Amino acid sequence: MTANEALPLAVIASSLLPGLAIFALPERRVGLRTALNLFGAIAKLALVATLLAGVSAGEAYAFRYAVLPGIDLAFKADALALLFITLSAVLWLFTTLYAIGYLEKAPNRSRFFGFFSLCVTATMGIAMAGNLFTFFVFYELLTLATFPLVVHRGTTQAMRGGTIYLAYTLFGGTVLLTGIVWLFALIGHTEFTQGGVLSTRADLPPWKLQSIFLLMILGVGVKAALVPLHGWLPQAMVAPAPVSALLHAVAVVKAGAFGIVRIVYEVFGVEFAQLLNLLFPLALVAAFTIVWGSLRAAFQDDLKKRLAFSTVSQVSYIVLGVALFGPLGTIGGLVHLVHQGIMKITLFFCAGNYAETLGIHKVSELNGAGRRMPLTTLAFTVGALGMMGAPLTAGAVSKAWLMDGAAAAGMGWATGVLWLSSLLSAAYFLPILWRAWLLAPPKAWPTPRIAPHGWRETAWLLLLPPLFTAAATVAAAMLAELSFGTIPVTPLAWARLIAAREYGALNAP
Amino acid sequence: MVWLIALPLGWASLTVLLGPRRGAWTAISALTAQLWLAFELAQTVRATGTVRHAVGGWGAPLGIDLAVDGLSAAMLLLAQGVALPVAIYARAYFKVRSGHPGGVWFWPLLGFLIAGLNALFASADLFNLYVTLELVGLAAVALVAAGGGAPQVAAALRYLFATLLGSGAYLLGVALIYGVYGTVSTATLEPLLTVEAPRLAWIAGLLMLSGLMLKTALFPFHYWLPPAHGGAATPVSALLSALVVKASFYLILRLWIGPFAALVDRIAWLPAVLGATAVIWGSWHALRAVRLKALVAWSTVAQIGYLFLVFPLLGDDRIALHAGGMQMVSHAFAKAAMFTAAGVIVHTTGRDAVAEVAGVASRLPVTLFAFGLAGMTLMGLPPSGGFLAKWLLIEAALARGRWDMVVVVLAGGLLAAAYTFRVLRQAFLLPPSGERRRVERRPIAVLEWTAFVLAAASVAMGLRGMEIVQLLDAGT
Amino acid sequence: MTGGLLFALTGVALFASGVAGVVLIDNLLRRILAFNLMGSGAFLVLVGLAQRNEVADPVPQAMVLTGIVVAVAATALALAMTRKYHALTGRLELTGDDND
Amino acid sequence: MKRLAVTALATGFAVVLVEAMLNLGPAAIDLRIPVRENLAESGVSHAVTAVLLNYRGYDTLLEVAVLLLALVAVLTVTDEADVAFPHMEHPVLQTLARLATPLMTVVAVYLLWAGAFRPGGAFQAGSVLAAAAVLLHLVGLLPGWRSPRLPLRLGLVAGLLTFLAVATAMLARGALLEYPPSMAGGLILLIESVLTVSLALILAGLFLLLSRDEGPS
Amino acid sequence: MMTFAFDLLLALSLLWSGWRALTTRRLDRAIVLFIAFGLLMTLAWARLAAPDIALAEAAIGAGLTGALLLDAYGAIRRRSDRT
Repeated sequence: MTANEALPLAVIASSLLPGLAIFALPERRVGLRTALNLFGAIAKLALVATLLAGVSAGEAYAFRYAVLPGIDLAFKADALALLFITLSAVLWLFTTLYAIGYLEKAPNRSRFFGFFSLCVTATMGIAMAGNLFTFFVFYELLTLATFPLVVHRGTTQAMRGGTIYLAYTLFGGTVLLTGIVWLFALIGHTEFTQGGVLSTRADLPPWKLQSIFLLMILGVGVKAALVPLHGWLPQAMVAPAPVSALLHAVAVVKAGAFGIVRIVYEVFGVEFAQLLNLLFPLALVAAFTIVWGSLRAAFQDDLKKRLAFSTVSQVSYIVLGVALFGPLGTIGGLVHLVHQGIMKITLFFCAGNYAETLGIHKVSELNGAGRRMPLTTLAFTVGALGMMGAPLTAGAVSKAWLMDGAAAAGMGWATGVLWLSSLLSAAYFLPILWRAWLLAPPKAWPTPRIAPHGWRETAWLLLLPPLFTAAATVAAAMLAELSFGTIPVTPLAWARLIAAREYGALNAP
Repeated sequence: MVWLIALPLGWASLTVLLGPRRGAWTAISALTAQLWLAFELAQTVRATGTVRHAVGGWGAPLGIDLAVDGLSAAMLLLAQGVALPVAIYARAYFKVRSGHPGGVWFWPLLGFLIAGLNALFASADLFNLYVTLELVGLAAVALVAAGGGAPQVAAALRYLFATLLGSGAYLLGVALIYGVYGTVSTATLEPLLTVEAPRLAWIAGLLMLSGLMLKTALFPFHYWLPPAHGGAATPVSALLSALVVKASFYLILRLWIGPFAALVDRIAWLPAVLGATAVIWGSWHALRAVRLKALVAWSTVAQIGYLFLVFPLLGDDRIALHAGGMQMVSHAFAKAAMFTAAGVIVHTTGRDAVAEVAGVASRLPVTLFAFGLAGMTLMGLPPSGGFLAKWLLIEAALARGRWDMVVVVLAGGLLAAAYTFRVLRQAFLLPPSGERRRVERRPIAVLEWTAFVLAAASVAMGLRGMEIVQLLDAGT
Repeated sequence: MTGGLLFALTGVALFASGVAGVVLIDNLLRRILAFNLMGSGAFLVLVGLAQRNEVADPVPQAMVLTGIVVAVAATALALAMTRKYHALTGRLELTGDDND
Repeated sequence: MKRLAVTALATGFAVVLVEAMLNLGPAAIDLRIPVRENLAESGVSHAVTAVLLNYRGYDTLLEVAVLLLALVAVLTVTDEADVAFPHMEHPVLQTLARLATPLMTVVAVYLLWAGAFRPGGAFQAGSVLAAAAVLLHLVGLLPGWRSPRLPLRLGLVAGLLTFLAVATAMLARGALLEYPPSMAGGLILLIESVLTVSLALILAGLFLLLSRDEGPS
Repeated sequence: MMTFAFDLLLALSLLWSGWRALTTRRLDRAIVLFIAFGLLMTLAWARLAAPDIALAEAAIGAGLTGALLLDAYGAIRRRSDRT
């Protein structure tokens, strides 16, 4: 096995092995468990860095293992995979730190961190899947590994959320499987290839390909929370804050979105998908989801639920970007995959801080929170502004590219949708900021748990992660064009690299 | 190969000699040797094709032939592979429950059961197969009855009459076959049994197959299974669900693709329809079962249904056969794991109602993990062996445009998920206050980990699919 | 019509009535009788059909010897369980309630 | 309703089967010829015994296993009850039984020895011995069994173990149970004699074990 | 011809005794009928030129099985009487 084969496996192992070790650990071995977690997270970052350098230099990292005749477990760390891997690896580190602080002295932490690592492993697998078979394996693994996290609190309410979550995702998985096996039966393999495997198979009856596309999109659409398959996401908010942060801002929903990207670009091929008239309906669904999610968000009083619906809306930016035929849209969608992750995780961290520190769960309880917790609220503000697409935030960058893409693709209406969603997100975020900064705090907070120490308004490990991610949100916009020599370091630069490779000749502006 | 039959016969009689409640280590060490033998045999079969042995040196049709091809080798490997962990489990199980009547003569009965299974998988002679069937059947019944209580004895009686009826029909079939052709050697019969076969041969085939279906508890012949498997002592339930029903199914498959291949095409839809019904019916009852072990037993009824879906799909591309083999192997391990895990839960909490396993997640993590992994295989979720079986089954169905079967398979998977998570979500719930003070037995590591090993094996199948398929294809 | 064939036919009838008995009769002892009839029927078919041309055939005869012994073993076990069941419940019929 | 359906089915099945039997040609293979031809090497001159212990000896091996299994099964099911009391204390019957027993033993030995060249053999001999034991029990001269002690257990398994030992010993020079023609007769006789004892004990045991789980009559 | 008539008679009585063993009301009678059936089987085996089976059937089929059945019947009746 060469180094180029070993690296993808190492990336998987760097979270899988610590995870398994943690399961075996007795509850009280806090120190060792923390060490394992951090070691895994940092090791993974190091590996990812190597991969980034290699891939931008044109290296190919791939590994195959035959499971059945004609069916391989295949991993490939290409540019697209790395976009997702890097995002998850970085945010995993932050979330781990956050979770350590958040779950201090909580029961069943071994179980929690064990499954947490499994989720990240699954995410890595999804990102590096070299064919639909592998993709499906890890896609379902993600479902299974998240369930115990969603129901971690063990309350009947948590159980209800978990059950709904399972019902949706398992159903989605079944539909997806049908599509995959059907495709396999048609063409005898399920490989992902640059430009799409089907683009060369115009001989196949279109209706079959169209129904396969439908099945697959339905399958991954559940996790991507496309309306009307989004029902599970708000329910899953019963999970502890770190879970909502990483899984429902990054891992799970992004797995769905990422799946759509792979299916459109590397199974069907974007031109071929356009040829089969598959992109326009997809764009419509995405647009509808964007608007619907924003609308529902505006009417939620529960803070996490509001964020959840905002996620529903924001994730579809990615889908929309993919569905906009043309490199600009692609860049917009891909870059949003990263930007939305950073911004949304910030918001969830902050929501968690409000809940942990002051016991605030509802928007209506946020009055004056800014005075008690200025830093958290600052971070929240940055994230919220980003979501609205305000200038100097990552949100602005992705939105700009998306709009250009829409224009280039001659889909003017999409631009309208984006504007509308910006207004709506303003409508549901600004009141929060207004309450938090400008209104007078109540005489007593709901259930204050953590007392302030000077300017440190809450526990270290709760405070630092959101500040980092908030900073990243701004940085991603300021330094959008930055790159070290040939190695693109910002999400945008990387997205352009991918787009350039996907659309081959015509190089992205 | 011969030793795989002689050895268990030997240690079975030896444990009789040793006396009541003795012989655990004899059995375990012998089973270890057998596992190694089976492994060696599988290697040989993969390398050199079918291994034959003419008992008495006469050779068919005068004598009895043993023949082990890929399928048989896989089953032999499976039998030893499941039996060894279960034996280790049983030793600990009957040690902590020294009063359990099932433990008195458990080891000899186990020995005869394994001997019967191995003899069955190796035999190529219809009448000899009848004797092995009886050996397996009576041993299984005795193991169930050993439970001692009225429910167990009642279940055992039901089981006994079912299995006797089954083997009776099989025997009559053999009698007719001998009457028509004057031989009972499968190898000799294969060329003789053509489409022009006299009607008596057809009737014989139907008799044998339906008798075996009764023994396999295919819907609607499943009535005897849930009480028997759900009521017996845990190690017994594991063995029965994992191996005994598989034995008669193996024989059906063997006859179907062997001697009766020419006759069965036009009735292939029948087992499939029954199988589909079994999938739905079994899952439905599993969803409604009150007792944990009853749930697992009903799930066996459903999973058996899957096996029978393969018959209309059997063809030159051996996908359906692979699916059947994969399903047999992974379900055997998964179901053994599930029963053993359930046994641990029942033993430690002292409750056996599904509604009462709340809080197990934090008290028996290993066991619950085992249960979950086994569940993965039953649901057919990746990366388990059950998933590969499901995949192959769907692939085979699509290859023949049988969308109805695809739907059944997928629906069955979702139902399996439903009843597995019925247990898991209960387990994750916080126990109601006061539960903590309930008197409980201490969990025993051996029990927990044997269950886990079995479950892990059922999942690992998913990564060793290649080897299994190659083995199944060997010697054909 | 030869004697062998005649007994084979008798065997069929016995088998059929035996099966009907096992399925229909609730009394366990009687069910055991029915099972034995079934077995004898099958044995008669085995030998009778093989000897339909009136020439003794040792192979099925040996098989039947084996079969008889197996049958008595099964009968003994069945009786043992029936007696245990009666001792425990005082009943000779299986009722539905001990079913899950 | 069910009764009617089942009866109808059974009858219909029987009719179809009978009809199919009535027009049936000759069998493709006739095993009588090879049985006769190989009788010389089989070690016995009586065809049935040859089939039973040589050609298809493997069946018989498993069959003995089934019997032993049945005994163990009965042991598991019948719990440790007291020894049954003799049913009747009838002096005349007892003397009769006393006379009958040696006679039956002789018959058994004859059957065993005759098996080699004419009807008879281990099973018949064993069952006659067993019948004698049952008789003795019925007239109250032989008590029912407790769970068997070591010597008895030895007697029970001796048959199977010997058979198995001989069978596997043959692996050294060929297939399982492949007797060298010269020794076949001796080996078969050895197996049969041990079998006779074990079978007698097992068959008797089936009865003596079962007849114990009842209190005084 | 004569022999065939005998066979026919034997077959019929086999069927009759077997049938009665299943249907007769009293259990003890049924068992006795079954033993009779066993003895008739012995005859049948003899007619089928199968003396070995005849011996075995007499000793095991009719003898031992019959004894087992009677014994079981007796035990069960006694127990029912006691309770």
